[in-house]
Amino acid sequence: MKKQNSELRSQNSDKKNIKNFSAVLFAFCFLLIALFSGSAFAGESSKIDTGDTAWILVSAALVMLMTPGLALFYGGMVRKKNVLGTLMQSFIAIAIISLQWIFIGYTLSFGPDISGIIGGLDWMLLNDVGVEPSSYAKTVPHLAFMIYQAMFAVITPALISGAFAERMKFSAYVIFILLWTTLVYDPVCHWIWGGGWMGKLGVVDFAGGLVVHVTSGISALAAALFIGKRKGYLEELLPPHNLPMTVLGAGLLWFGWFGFNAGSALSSGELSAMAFVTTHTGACAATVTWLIIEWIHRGMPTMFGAATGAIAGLATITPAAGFVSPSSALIIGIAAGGFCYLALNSKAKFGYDDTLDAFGVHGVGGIIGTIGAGLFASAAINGVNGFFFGNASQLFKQLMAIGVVAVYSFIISIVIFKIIDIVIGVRVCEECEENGLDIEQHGEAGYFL
Amino acid sequence: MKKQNSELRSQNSDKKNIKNFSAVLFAFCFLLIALFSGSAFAGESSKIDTGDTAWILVSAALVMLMTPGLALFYGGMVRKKNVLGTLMQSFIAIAIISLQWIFIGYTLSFGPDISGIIGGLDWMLLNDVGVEPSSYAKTVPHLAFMIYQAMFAVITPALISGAFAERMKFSAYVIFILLWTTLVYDPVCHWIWGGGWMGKLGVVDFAGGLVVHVTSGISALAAALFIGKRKGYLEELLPPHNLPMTVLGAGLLWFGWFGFNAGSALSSGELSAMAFVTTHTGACAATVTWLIIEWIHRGMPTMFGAATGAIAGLATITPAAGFVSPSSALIIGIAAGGFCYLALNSKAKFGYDDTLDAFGVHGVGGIIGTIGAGLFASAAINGVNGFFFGNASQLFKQLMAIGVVAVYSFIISIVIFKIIDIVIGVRVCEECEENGLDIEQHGEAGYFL
Amino acid sequence: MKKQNSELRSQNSDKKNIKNFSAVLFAFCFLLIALFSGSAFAGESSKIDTGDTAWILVSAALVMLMTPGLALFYGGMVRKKNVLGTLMQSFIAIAIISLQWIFIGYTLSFGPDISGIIGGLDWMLLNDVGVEPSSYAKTVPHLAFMIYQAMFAVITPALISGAFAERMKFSAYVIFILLWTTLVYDPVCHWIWGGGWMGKLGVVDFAGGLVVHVTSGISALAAALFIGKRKGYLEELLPPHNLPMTVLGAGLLWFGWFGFNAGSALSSGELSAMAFVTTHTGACAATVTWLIIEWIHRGMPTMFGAATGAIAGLATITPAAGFVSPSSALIIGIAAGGFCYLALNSKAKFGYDDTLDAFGVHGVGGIIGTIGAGLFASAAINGVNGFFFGNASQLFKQLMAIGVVAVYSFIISIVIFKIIDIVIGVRVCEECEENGLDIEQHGEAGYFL
Amino acid sequence: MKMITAVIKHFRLNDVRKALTDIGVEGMTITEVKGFGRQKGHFEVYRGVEYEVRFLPKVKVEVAVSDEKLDETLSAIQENARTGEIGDGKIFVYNLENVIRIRTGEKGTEAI
Amino acid sequence: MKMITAVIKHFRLNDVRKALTDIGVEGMTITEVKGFGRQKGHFEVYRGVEYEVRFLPKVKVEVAVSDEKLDETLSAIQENARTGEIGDGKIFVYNLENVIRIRTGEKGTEAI
Amino acid sequence: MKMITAVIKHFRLNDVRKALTDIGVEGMTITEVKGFGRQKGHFEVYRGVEYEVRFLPKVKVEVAVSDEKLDETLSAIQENARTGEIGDGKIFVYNLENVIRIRTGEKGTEAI
Ligand SMILES: Nc1ncnc2c1ncn2[C@@H]1O[C@H](COP(=O)(O)OP(=O)(O)O)[C@@H](O)[C@H]1O
Ligand SMILES: Nc1ncnc2c1ncn2[C@@H]1O[C@H](COP(=O)(O)OP(=O)(O)O)[C@@H](O)[C@H]1O
Ligand SMILES: Nc1ncnc2c1ncn2[C@@H]1O[C@H](COP(=O)(O)OP(=O)(O)O)[C@@H](O)[C@H]1O
Repeated sequence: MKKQNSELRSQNSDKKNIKNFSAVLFAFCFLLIALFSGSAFAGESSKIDTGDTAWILVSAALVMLMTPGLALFYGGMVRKKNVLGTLMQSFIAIAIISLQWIFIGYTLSFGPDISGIIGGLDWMLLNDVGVEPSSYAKTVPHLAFMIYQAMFAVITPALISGAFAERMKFSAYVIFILLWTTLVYDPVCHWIWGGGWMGKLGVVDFAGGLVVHVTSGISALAAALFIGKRKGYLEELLPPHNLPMTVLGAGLLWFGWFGFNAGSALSSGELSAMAFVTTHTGACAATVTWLIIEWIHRGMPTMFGAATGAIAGLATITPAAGFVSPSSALIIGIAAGGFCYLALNSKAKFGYDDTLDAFGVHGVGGIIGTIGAGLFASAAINGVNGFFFGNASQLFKQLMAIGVVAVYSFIISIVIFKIIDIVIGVRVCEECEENGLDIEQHGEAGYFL
Repeated sequence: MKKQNSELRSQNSDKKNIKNFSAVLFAFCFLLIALFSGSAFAGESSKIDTGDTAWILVSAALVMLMTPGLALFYGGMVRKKNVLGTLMQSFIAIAIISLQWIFIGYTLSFGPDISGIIGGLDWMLLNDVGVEPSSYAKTVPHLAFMIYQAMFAVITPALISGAFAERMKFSAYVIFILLWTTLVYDPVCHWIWGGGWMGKLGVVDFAGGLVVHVTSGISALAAALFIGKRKGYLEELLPPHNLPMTVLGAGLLWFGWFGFNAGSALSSGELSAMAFVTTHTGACAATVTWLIIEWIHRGMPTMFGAATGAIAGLATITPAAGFVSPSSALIIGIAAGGFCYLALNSKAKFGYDDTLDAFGVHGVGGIIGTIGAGLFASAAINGVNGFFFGNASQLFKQLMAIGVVAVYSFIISIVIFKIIDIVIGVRVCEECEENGLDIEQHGEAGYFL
Repeated sequence: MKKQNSELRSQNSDKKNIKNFSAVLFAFCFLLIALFSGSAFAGESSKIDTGDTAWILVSAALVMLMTPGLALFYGGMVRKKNVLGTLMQSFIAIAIISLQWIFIGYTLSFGPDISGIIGGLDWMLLNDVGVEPSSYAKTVPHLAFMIYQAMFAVITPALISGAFAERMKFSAYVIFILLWTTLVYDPVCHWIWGGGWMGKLGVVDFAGGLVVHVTSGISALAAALFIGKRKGYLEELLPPHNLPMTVLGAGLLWFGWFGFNAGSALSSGELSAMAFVTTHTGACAATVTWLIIEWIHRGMPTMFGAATGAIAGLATITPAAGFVSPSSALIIGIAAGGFCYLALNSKAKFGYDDTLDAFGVHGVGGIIGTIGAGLFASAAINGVNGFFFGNASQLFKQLMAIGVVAVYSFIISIVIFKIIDIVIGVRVCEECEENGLDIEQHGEAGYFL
Repeated sequence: MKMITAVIKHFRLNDVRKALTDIGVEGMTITEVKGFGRQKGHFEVYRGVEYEVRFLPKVKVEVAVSDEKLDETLSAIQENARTGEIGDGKIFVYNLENVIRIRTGEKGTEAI
Repeated sequence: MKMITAVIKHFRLNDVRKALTDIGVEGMTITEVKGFGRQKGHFEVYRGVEYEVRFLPKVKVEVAVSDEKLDETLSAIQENARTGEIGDGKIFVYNLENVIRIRTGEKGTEAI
Repeated sequence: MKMITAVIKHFRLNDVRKALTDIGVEGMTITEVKGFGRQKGHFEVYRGVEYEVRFLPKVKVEVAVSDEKLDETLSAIQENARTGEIGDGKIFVYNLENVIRIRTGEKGTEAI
């Protein structure tokens, strides 16, 4: 650390570095503008609906807010010395993954389909992505759909960060989320929503149970196993340093989730209203279920439990939100509360350290919800019937999809981790872990209170 | 406490409990789905307006956010040892009251009228509440209206929690809000908005001065009187532990209040714009008034005063928001600042401990605002004239309504408290109060800073 | 301080003051209502679009939330003893400037033009500002446009408060923002958006690069120079007391900025979608750029840097948001990150104490962005071409506008400061600075943790 | 002169302070501390793992007194800090070689 | 009786506490402090200005022991607080004139 | 060896620290405390009730010194902590029986 510091100082003096750097950046910019700008934004389209567009834009803003919400949700749960490092992992995802999305992620996910596997590169750097509506959402500007989807791509890798909180190198994290989004999120998103093979097969995922929660949750498990436990795990008290911050984060996540789920209707009307209601119902049912179980099991219901239960409910209802009725959402929410509670409380037994329960909440929730959609989907709501409405095959499709996405996410995540570990190492040094990420990775302290 | 703990531990080992519990839950679920689902969500309606629906859904999300906002607003004002207990009181209201609303609250409030007194049970568990518009809001899905109203039902009992902060048992609280919502909120809501006798009589309440603020404020007074003072009240400094959290809460409340008031237009257009403007005007006027008075009276304007004044203004303008002009809103806001300041600063004289001034702000504000609507309503805005526009009778209607709602809320609240007190006790033990709700009621600590 | 306190106490006893005060307030109210109400809110207009209106109202709420967001962003950066004083500066701006806007600001800014210099007083106290659409936004109620613009007027002076944080008298601050808004913001707003000479000349400013950021940023520089350095500046560690609060503030600002920029389309459709995308792109590019430079320059990327970079990107893209393509926004964002980083890191060399870098971020950002609009505007997006699209004159117009607005803002700010300083003094006493604004100016403490 | 240091429960602080003021003690210094002792902690559950919290919040009161005042002060503290339950805390007495009032430079008993 | 006051690194606290409990020490009091010493601080950059932070977070452990227990306790602390790097901290030993258990009024060694 | 404990005003800390470093003191330990004394508090109003806040934030500086350094250190602190107003704080001097440097095991004056 000290050595590192003095090295920096030597760079400090060498101020020319920055100037050169700026020069290069500028050259690059002019290239960019020369190549890409101005071509895609031409016509006016008369099919655009102002209400639908307003709803999608609001939803995009709401989903964007979820990532700062997640930052706070996670940030409150770590120890004081890691709060900025943890906030940073979410915050940086907004910036980096949004750019990845604009450069390449959007076209890989939603670009013209190549054999059901991946999107073509036609829409790189938003080439041809303009203000006319796309086939994905026929009444809103294509760019609105693009940016709405960007927010999903942003929060997904940030969710994983809960698994390796308090011990991962920032540099490794940045590389990880870039690779992971490109190799896991973008393809899976394409398979299901971008015209890929799963979507064609009839797998349903309303707002990202598979695309967002199963991918991130299973990768979180891989990450927790790969990176190993924190020093002191299960021996010392490693308490959340600021639970009110976590509650605030949960509140913002819940608020934003209306954009996440009801926004996924991609229009403002019957379906968005239905998804809004099922989302809220699922979240409430999971919260109450969690607290009841906790009360029976531990003797006291906790604020932490309420917040976690709410997020579990929201994650779980996500894939089903626009396919099921409110009463089905109630059942899915109850299941979410029960199974995620079980997952959290069994973790200690298995001994892995999924620090902030990214797997226990999003992995388990995503799976339950995807199954839930297969069970409770009703054609009266959105054209698809599930098991309980006489269509057993839907359930099998959902199960197959869970299996494929889980295995794929797990393997690719481990491979990415392995490579990064070999090249630069994923875990901070032992002393760094003790001093905390804030000082060691960012040279800052969270509080001077 | 220690005994209780060891009891739990014995239950801990008995893990079968949970499994049985899950089994029962599941059986219950399948029953539910068999009974209710799938029937109500059939047709498409062409009358739905995308802009109106977007506005109602956004408003529902905004009002939902108010309850976490309230949690923070209140949570910052209590002592550190009670922060989670206080956050929990608001947070749990979201989950529990939303479910109550879905099961029975909505139909009691807005279901087919029975003699002007209460809604029938026809819409229990959202039976027949589908995506077609209802008579309440003709251009948005019925479910959207339902969930929007749910958020009002949620925040109302949470407001009361300010009165008995730092000393109420969590179990008693949960029972209290369930009973209170069913016995006070739902009927009063029906009387005024659900086709009941007050509405028919011509009592006006745009966004809940009576339904939300008078009910909760008066019940808060009842609660404060019933539960008694905190240990140390008026003797020791019982300071707010985190005023920035309170300011954040005030900010989120103000933000959400646009959904509360302007959303109550139930459409997006002239009336929503008007209500938006009057809401903001009222809040600003009350804030400035509060600070001026405080500056004169105490010598310094406080951040706490600004935040409280803003909420007082928002609460007060609520019933009048869509009936009065911006200049009337200005006057109502000034009155809000003055009267609520007076209420807060007289409290010590009367000696009751309305800890976070739920009565002083919401009770007094709700009354002033309801009178304000009776004075300043203008038919040019929304079809109803008040006293100053030549219709004295409106004022009398408003006064009568305040009287009836206040007396009703007060009595029923006391009765509910009395019953709960007999059965399980409403107040924590003295030592628990000293150790704080967080440790004693939830087994957690808010901060490890 | 002690003397002041006892003086107050004598006023305390004299409770009649308040009663008299209330009486006067009331008399004033009745006057108000007699004079102004009821006239302006008559007709219904059929041209109103529900989607556009929903979008503007949501945007107004989002921009309103930015000011509490700014309060937290700034509040987290000051020392603990000044947190409430800093929050207060933003919070009070909401209340006071909104009233100023309603009384006189709106009509000065947007009222019927007088020689291109200022708006006439025709719309004082919202006279004639009703629910029919105005010429500014043809599909939304005039009042909606008015309140949306009010939120811009509110946040602008609050931005300046970063420059003199931790050392300005509250009374002086209140007078400052009232005068500044009336003498700087309102005229400049009129020149550019209200039909004034700059707008007529063809200067473009989509969402306030000149109107908001250049005015506030340059005035911040003036303020920092006028008021002088904090005690201990550059000698002692004067650290941010709560960076997570700053991150939360940045998150809320980012969220609200979608309303700020995309809302400035004043309709919901192609242009709002485009502005939304460029806004997000600019913010992300600036964040990443900032972190890369910081990493190279200091050896570690900081959470503070990420948050500051994001705000710099958002401020910078503001004037260009609805005129440029996403790839241009990328370049503008990169420039924002680079130049604002430079500004922050050169500050120490110049030795002035722009405490929270209101000039470094908003001044520099506003200038870069206004130039950016002049360079990258493309007629394909919004009818105006910039330098790179063959219209060099646009760049000169932009440069001229920057010069005029900067000089005007600087001079008037200094004059206002000078006058206030003579009359009541702008800076707190040395001991007050040491004890902190919270205790000295507001009689409160931020935390009891 | 003696320095009396008492580790007590938070909610007794107010009474202790009053009692001390009553017997003419004019100053004291308070510190937030955590105590570990015979008093059992409570259990807190975080993320599905249950921990016994043994470090309990206490408050440390430091009072410098002249030798004559020692006994009186000790009993004032003991009586008012006492609840009779485990965890009431301890009083430690040190010899104080000197006391200086910074403002005036007074030394010894004058300075207390 | 002696009062042992040790200023140590946070992450050694747990081991120190265990070691003390093992040798029969039944109580201790912990305070969050900031230490300034030979140990170099680190650099923190705020708003473009770099500061060296020299006050480092440490934890102070106070343990009252009988004279007999003194040496044993000192070595228990020293061994467990030691990492071998600058900044490990210091142990201070004071004479304790009296100890009183507030709950029972016991005095002297009984009260520890 | 002596332990000097000074309770001072926050904003004097920086000067005190510099003065101590100048005279060759190499270490010190700082604690946030609240002081109650002759200094009047200020009034804070919360929820319409006015309270006089009498516990004021102070900072406690602990410096162990050899006997020879005692006087020099005392005057360095006194001069730099002094503002001349009530509430400047107090300095307490204790005898220190032993000091141990944890890292090396050095004892006594060596260890300071
Ligand atoms: N040997 C000791 N040295 C320092 N502090 C002690 C010691 N023993 C107890 N304490 C302090 O006294 C507090 C109360 O002690 P405890 O044993 O819990 O109860 P009691 O004082 O009633 O016997 C502890 O929390 C701790 O702060
Ligand atoms: N003279 C002193 N008086 C009081 N505390 C001291 C003194 N010297 C050191 N300390 C405390 O001991 C800690 C460690 O001291 P330091 O000189 O950094 O390392 P080491 O103990 O390894 O020599 C310091 O952070 C400080 O809290
Ligand atoms: N008898 C005492 N024992 C312990 N600390 C004391 C005592 N008297 C004063 N102090 C500490 O010294 C501080 C300053 O004392 P005070 O009486 O306010 O002013 P002054 O030191 O100028 O006489 C107090 O805030 C308190 O922390």
